[in-house]
Amino acid sequence: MGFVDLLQSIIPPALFFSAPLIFTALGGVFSERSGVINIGLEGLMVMGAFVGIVFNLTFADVFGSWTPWVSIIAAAIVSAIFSLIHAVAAVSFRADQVVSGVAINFLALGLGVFLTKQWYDRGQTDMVSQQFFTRDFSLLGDIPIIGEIFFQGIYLTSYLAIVLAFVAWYVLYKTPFGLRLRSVGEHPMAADTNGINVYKMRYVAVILSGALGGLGGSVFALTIALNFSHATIVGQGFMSLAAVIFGKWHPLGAMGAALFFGFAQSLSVISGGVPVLEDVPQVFLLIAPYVLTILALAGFIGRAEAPRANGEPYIKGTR
Amino acid sequence: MNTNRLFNILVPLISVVTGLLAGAFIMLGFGYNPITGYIALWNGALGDVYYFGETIRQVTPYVLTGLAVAFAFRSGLLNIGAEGQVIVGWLAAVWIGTAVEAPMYIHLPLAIIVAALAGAFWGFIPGLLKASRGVHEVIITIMLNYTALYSANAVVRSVLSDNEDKTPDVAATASLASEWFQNMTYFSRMHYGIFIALFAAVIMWFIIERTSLGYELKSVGFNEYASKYAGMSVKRNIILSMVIAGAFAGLAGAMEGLGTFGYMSVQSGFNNLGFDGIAVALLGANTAIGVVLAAFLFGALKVGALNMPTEAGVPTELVDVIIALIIFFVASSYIIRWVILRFKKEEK
Amino acid sequence: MDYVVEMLNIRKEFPGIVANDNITLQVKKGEIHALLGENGAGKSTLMNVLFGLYQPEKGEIRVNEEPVKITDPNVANDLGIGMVHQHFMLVEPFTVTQNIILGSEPTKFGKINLKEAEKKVQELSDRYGLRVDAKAKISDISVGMQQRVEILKTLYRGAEVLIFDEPTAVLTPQEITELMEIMHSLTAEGKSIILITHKLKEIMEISERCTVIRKGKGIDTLNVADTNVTELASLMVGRNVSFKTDKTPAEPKETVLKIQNLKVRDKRKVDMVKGMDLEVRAGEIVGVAGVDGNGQSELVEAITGLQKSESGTIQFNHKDITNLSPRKVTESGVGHIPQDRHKYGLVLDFTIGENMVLQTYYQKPYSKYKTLNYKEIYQKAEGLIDEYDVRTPSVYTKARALSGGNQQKAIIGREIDRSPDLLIAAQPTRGLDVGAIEFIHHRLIEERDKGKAVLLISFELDEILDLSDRIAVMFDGKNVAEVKPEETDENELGLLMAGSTKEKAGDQQ
Amino acid sequence: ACGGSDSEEDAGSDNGSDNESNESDEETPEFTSAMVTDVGGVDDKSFNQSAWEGLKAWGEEHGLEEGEGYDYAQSNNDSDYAPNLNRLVREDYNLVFGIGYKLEDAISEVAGQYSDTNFAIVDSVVEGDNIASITFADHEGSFLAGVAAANKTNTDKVGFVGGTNSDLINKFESGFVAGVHTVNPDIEVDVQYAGAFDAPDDGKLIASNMFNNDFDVIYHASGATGNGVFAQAKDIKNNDPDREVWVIGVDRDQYEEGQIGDHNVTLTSMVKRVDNSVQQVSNMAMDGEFPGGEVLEFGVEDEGVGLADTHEEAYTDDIAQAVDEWKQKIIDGEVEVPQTHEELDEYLDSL
Ligand SMILES: Nc1ncnc2c1ncn2[C@@H]1O[C@H](COP(=O)(O)OP(=O)(O)OP(=O)(O)O)[C@@H](O)[C@H]1O
Ligand SMILES: Nc1ncnc2c1ncn2[C@@H]1O[C@H](COP(=O)(O)OP(=O)(O)OP(=O)(O)O)[C@@H](O)[C@H]1O
Ligand SMILES: [Mg+2]
Ligand SMILES: [Mg+2]
Repeated sequence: MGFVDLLQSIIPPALFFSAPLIFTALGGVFSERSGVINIGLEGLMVMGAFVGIVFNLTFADVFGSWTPWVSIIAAAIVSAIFSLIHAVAAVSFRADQVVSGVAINFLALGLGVFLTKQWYDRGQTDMVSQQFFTRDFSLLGDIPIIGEIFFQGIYLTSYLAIVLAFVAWYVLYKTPFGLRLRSVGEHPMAADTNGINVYKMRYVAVILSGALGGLGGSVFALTIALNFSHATIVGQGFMSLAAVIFGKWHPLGAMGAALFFGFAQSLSVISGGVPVLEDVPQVFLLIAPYVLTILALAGFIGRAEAPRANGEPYIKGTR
Repeated sequence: MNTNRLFNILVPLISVVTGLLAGAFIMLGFGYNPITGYIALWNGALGDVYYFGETIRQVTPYVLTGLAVAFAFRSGLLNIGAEGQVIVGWLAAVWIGTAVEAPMYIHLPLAIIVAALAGAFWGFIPGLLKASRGVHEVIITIMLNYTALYSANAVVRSVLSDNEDKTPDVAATASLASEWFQNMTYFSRMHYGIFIALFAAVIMWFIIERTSLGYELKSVGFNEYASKYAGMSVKRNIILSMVIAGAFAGLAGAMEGLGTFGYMSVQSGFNNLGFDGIAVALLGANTAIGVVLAAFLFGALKVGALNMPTEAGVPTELVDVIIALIIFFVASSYIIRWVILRFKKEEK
Repeated sequence: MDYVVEMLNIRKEFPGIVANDNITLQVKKGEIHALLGENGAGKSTLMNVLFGLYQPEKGEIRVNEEPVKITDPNVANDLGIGMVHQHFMLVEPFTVTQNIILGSEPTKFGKINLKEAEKKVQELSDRYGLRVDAKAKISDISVGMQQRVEILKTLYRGAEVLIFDEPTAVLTPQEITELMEIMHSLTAEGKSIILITHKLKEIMEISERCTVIRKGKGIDTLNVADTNVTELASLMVGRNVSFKTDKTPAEPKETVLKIQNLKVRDKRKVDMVKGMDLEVRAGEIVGVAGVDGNGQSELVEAITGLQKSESGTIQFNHKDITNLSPRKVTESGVGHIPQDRHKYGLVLDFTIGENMVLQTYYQKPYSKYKTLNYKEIYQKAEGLIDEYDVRTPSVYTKARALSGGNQQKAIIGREIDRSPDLLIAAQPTRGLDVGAIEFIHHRLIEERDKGKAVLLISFELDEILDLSDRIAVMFDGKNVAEVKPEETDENELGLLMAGSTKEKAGDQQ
Repeated sequence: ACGGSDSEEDAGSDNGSDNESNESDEETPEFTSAMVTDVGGVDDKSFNQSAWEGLKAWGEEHGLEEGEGYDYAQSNNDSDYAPNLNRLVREDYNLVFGIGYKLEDAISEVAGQYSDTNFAIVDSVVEGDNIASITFADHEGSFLAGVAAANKTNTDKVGFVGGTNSDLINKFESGFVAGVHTVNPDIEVDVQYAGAFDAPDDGKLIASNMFNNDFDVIYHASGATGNGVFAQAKDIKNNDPDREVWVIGVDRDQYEEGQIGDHNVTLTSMVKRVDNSVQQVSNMAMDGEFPGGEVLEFGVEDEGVGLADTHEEAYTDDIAQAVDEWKQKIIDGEVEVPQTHEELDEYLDSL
């Protein structure tokens, strides 16, 4: 296989694998930047996948080929509402945020499968008829080499994810909203004395993470799994969380990390055709993303500092 | 002092009751009879000695993973990695159980100890990285969970078996299975491991509450600067804490490998013993006794749930929802305390 | 007379305690009004009420004669009330400008207009002579500048009334002088200031009127011109207080601590101690005077093993203890009252009892075969809290629940009780009221009289002058001068601390 | 619930006396049968579902009621198998099926404990006088799938996607490769294992790579991982309806999964009639002819495995004819379909 062919068989799959991780990781960035740890990303993705699929199955006739788009919006909205539970627990009830996140994971999966059984009378749904499809981008796709690699057979959602990462960066670092959100995660009392409503900011951030997690889950379901069951989302949320930390709580960093994971995953599957990798036992390629992440954290970005107030409930009037 | 102790008992209790109530409302909402549902749950968990035995069988690893999370928690570390530590412990136990030939008094302890060591090693990695490089233990343990899962699968398939989905059974000399328990409980898989789990709980209590090591671990958990000032080695304590936590989880793996199953099979995903351990630790307020009680509750819920579809038509997932809600309520203990205080005030 | 701010009969309760009980505070336009009271008297609480952080149970607040409800800091800002908090409210990874505009950011098409904001901040800073770099990161600037950023924050929001909660506790003498000038320039522009401080001298020096509160109750409001330090102090504590610490001349004996050509870097790998020499002998108190950031913290950390030194030697009782671990240093007989009691001094979530054995828990009788003996531990703690007058409900109370003064007394008790040959006391009285200060000073002198060596590091020149038998001035990581307290004064010390040589400093006298 | 102390004896007798008194107005069925699913559940659109359909059909055939005469217990976890089997035994079912090879240990253990109850395991062989082992000639069916694939491919490149690289799935692989090469030894066969049965993302990645490299027919034996294979094929079809990409489904007719607009990418499916086998064994047991200790292999001969012909347009008469030809040869014993890698190598050498 030539190098370009190789890239062409690795990069488009890497992009579609990464997109759900990017969405979800951005959600994680918002939440953690505001000081709320979100281990519940996995659960938010589960909820997103569940809603995305159920909505798609129910309204495929109504929305036609727009169904997947409407479905991911619906999933984002419902997951945002669902994430309120985490917000209430973590922000208002001063719960241990990690634990509340773990509970979110249990709850989403329990509810998702429970409701699937109620509504479909079995443990998994049918396959959707209106999924996302890849497309070739007419002009860009014609560019030699680059066009083939980056603009042919790509999901629009992959680009949406990347664009959203830049939007998130802009919002967090260039707008008053972003400045306030970050201040709440670093020093909530300082923000409070500056007249910023810490609780409101944190609620908004967690709800955003719900919406983005919902997007991630539903995009995964509607591009890859095409149905919902207990095994639809298995670990993608945790991968996203890893991307958040690997990416140093920065939207573009998180995106980079998610792309890296996608690349590693893609490589591990495609390896069969790659001369050097052909003889490597598959297990090494399977664990490569995780081991590489560990090594990277240990070697290069060990000093990554979490937002200072991350994980601490803010209690008005104490320091 | 007294009110504090009262809260420590009341909060989990209220959480459990509220969680079960919420479960009842959900059942009502979907047209099930909650009473029938809970009777089915009860019967399936404690209805007769067989189910009781199965419940204890489930409680056994829960106690150990609960301890694994709670122990690390006490020194300020979040051990999300019990999941992976269980897997490597399980693998190690089965490895020794199948590969070594020795009389029982050597074989069984050896298998158990090696499982604990394997888990300890899996805890050592994040501990070391946290101590020496300041890397957040949560992310490392998550990564190690997947590493353990895939590696163990590969080992099971290509080292411990001849390209099969499971290993051979461990030798009888390395088995925790107890004919005595089985006869008593009509062939439940309850095994001697429960004694190991309870003993481990005593060990945790003793270390944390009674030893200078426990004092150091707690101190480091609360304030590493002050601990350093006081002459403690923060790094050593972080590593030690993760190592001991990992050993507990590794033991949980041994319970599965030498007790419940007697072999290890290729696993398509996590068995959730580690994640459930977080719930157990939390409900148990990260204390040894609390962990034992919480493990019992969750074990009973999980085993009893299996009986709900057959006897009451309720999907088993309802129990997952209930467990999730219980975790929420315990985590949000602040609000429960607040409510209790309000009631107390009004009484006066 | 016009009052800009009036707080009438304010009552504020916390669970189990009345922090403010019927307090009245009236501030005139253009005045500096001091608020005085012991630790825990309720000063911060009262100011937090005024600033909208707490809601009072009873009472009325008027601003410019109008009754107002200050429901949150936004309202306070709108009313022209700004607060410079005791603990700075600054977001460290942000720049000065970002901190100042936070919450009221100028925007252009939804984007923060940082350029314009920086310009405005710089202008404001220049106008009041605050000398702040608008683009610097908070984590990179000195404590003094951080405080000026806090002041800028209030000015940026158009504050007419500024509250300063213990602004001088963290400042060097020079910075304090500067702050006072800034305060004057503020009042000159018609702004009013409420100043909380424990330093009576400062009150006498700068404020027009003073309101004293004690145990949550308002005691009196006086014209500063008509009163004196002694009266203020006795109003505040409810009894007479002596200021001059009585002590006999020192009788220094053999050398206990000998530091030679020590070099230490801080955590960011910047040289902080650059060739320090220092000797402390048994039976004397050596005070290290110096402006914050001249290497004092690193010096203490190097002696106690918390920080590795690059070169040089530290000898203790004729043994080399350079780069030993904190435990080894402690065991060899060094006691350390750390500068930051919350960070280093205590494990706030441990009980008082557990905190009392923080360095000795592993030794007999507290531990045997690595097993703790809680009976012994709490017995010991009981003894210490009695002896050192630590006011706490019990030894089983979490350290967190104690007031700053009592926490400090607990630490001092613990350190002195181990009867170390060398006691290092870093900022031992920071933020404490006069009663507590008096107690702690007595204890330090007692140690000296028992023949122990005491190394005192303080930014408070009064304290240095009062306690020390010998003063070492630390500037730019070196011991630049050694003087006798009776042969010098604040002025000369201040100049030495700012880098003048002894000769020059003497000339200027 | 069951009484504790005498339940062991209860288990064997056809109807315990206390049962009768409890449900006096209902007639207790003479013979009852139940099954325990593996973690897939009775609605997995596959194996467990097929088994349950068979059991239901059997129940209806004999006028039994669900929950009385026939029932199932769902497993959520590997550790649930034994308690579920136990539960059903203790509810006095005469015959208990374990669906899937994952239950082999549990069946072996529980069957040893309750020697008076009959057990059957699907897709595995477990020894024991009261155990019937039901297996399928997956290799034979896969061989036919290979024949179909070889006849369909335009590029002379076909792919195989397996779940885990285990003996069971090797059987599928070997049969398939043998079938393809029997038709045309020059066809390239790419064999990939996803490593899991529930990794649609990996399935999709593998399929994407295969289709990119001009492989145009993929046979998957990988459970839910195959969903990813279908997803990728459908995506290609959607973008370019003229392009020929095909998926061969497994276990049951996966025609539905292949539907994309007006097109369908499912060429055929290798169907295993678990339902028939369950029904058949239940009837045998009911008639007192329980094949305890025996291994029943359901092959192409007795329609236990075969190809689905739902997609007539794609699964042309020519293909059907070729498949039928080879099917006959298998039945006649003219070809011995390889089941392992070693046998495959031998077989290919003999071609
Ligand atoms: N958030 C709070 N919750 C409960 N009690 C509080 C709280 N804040 C202050 N208190 C109590 O209110 C009283 C007054 O505290 P405050 O902080 O106002 O004192 P202060 O005069 O500012 O003391 P200091 O000089 O030490 O700063 C103290 O007894 C304290 O225990
Ligand atoms: N959440 C709280 N609950 C109870 N008491 C509190 C709380 N927060 C603060 N306090 C009390 O408020 C009082 C003053 O607190 P603060 O921390 O300001 O003390 P301080 O003397 O000013 O200490 P320092 O200035 O050295 O930090 C203390 O008595 C402390 O116990
Ligand atoms: Mg105060
Ligand atoms: Mg104070």
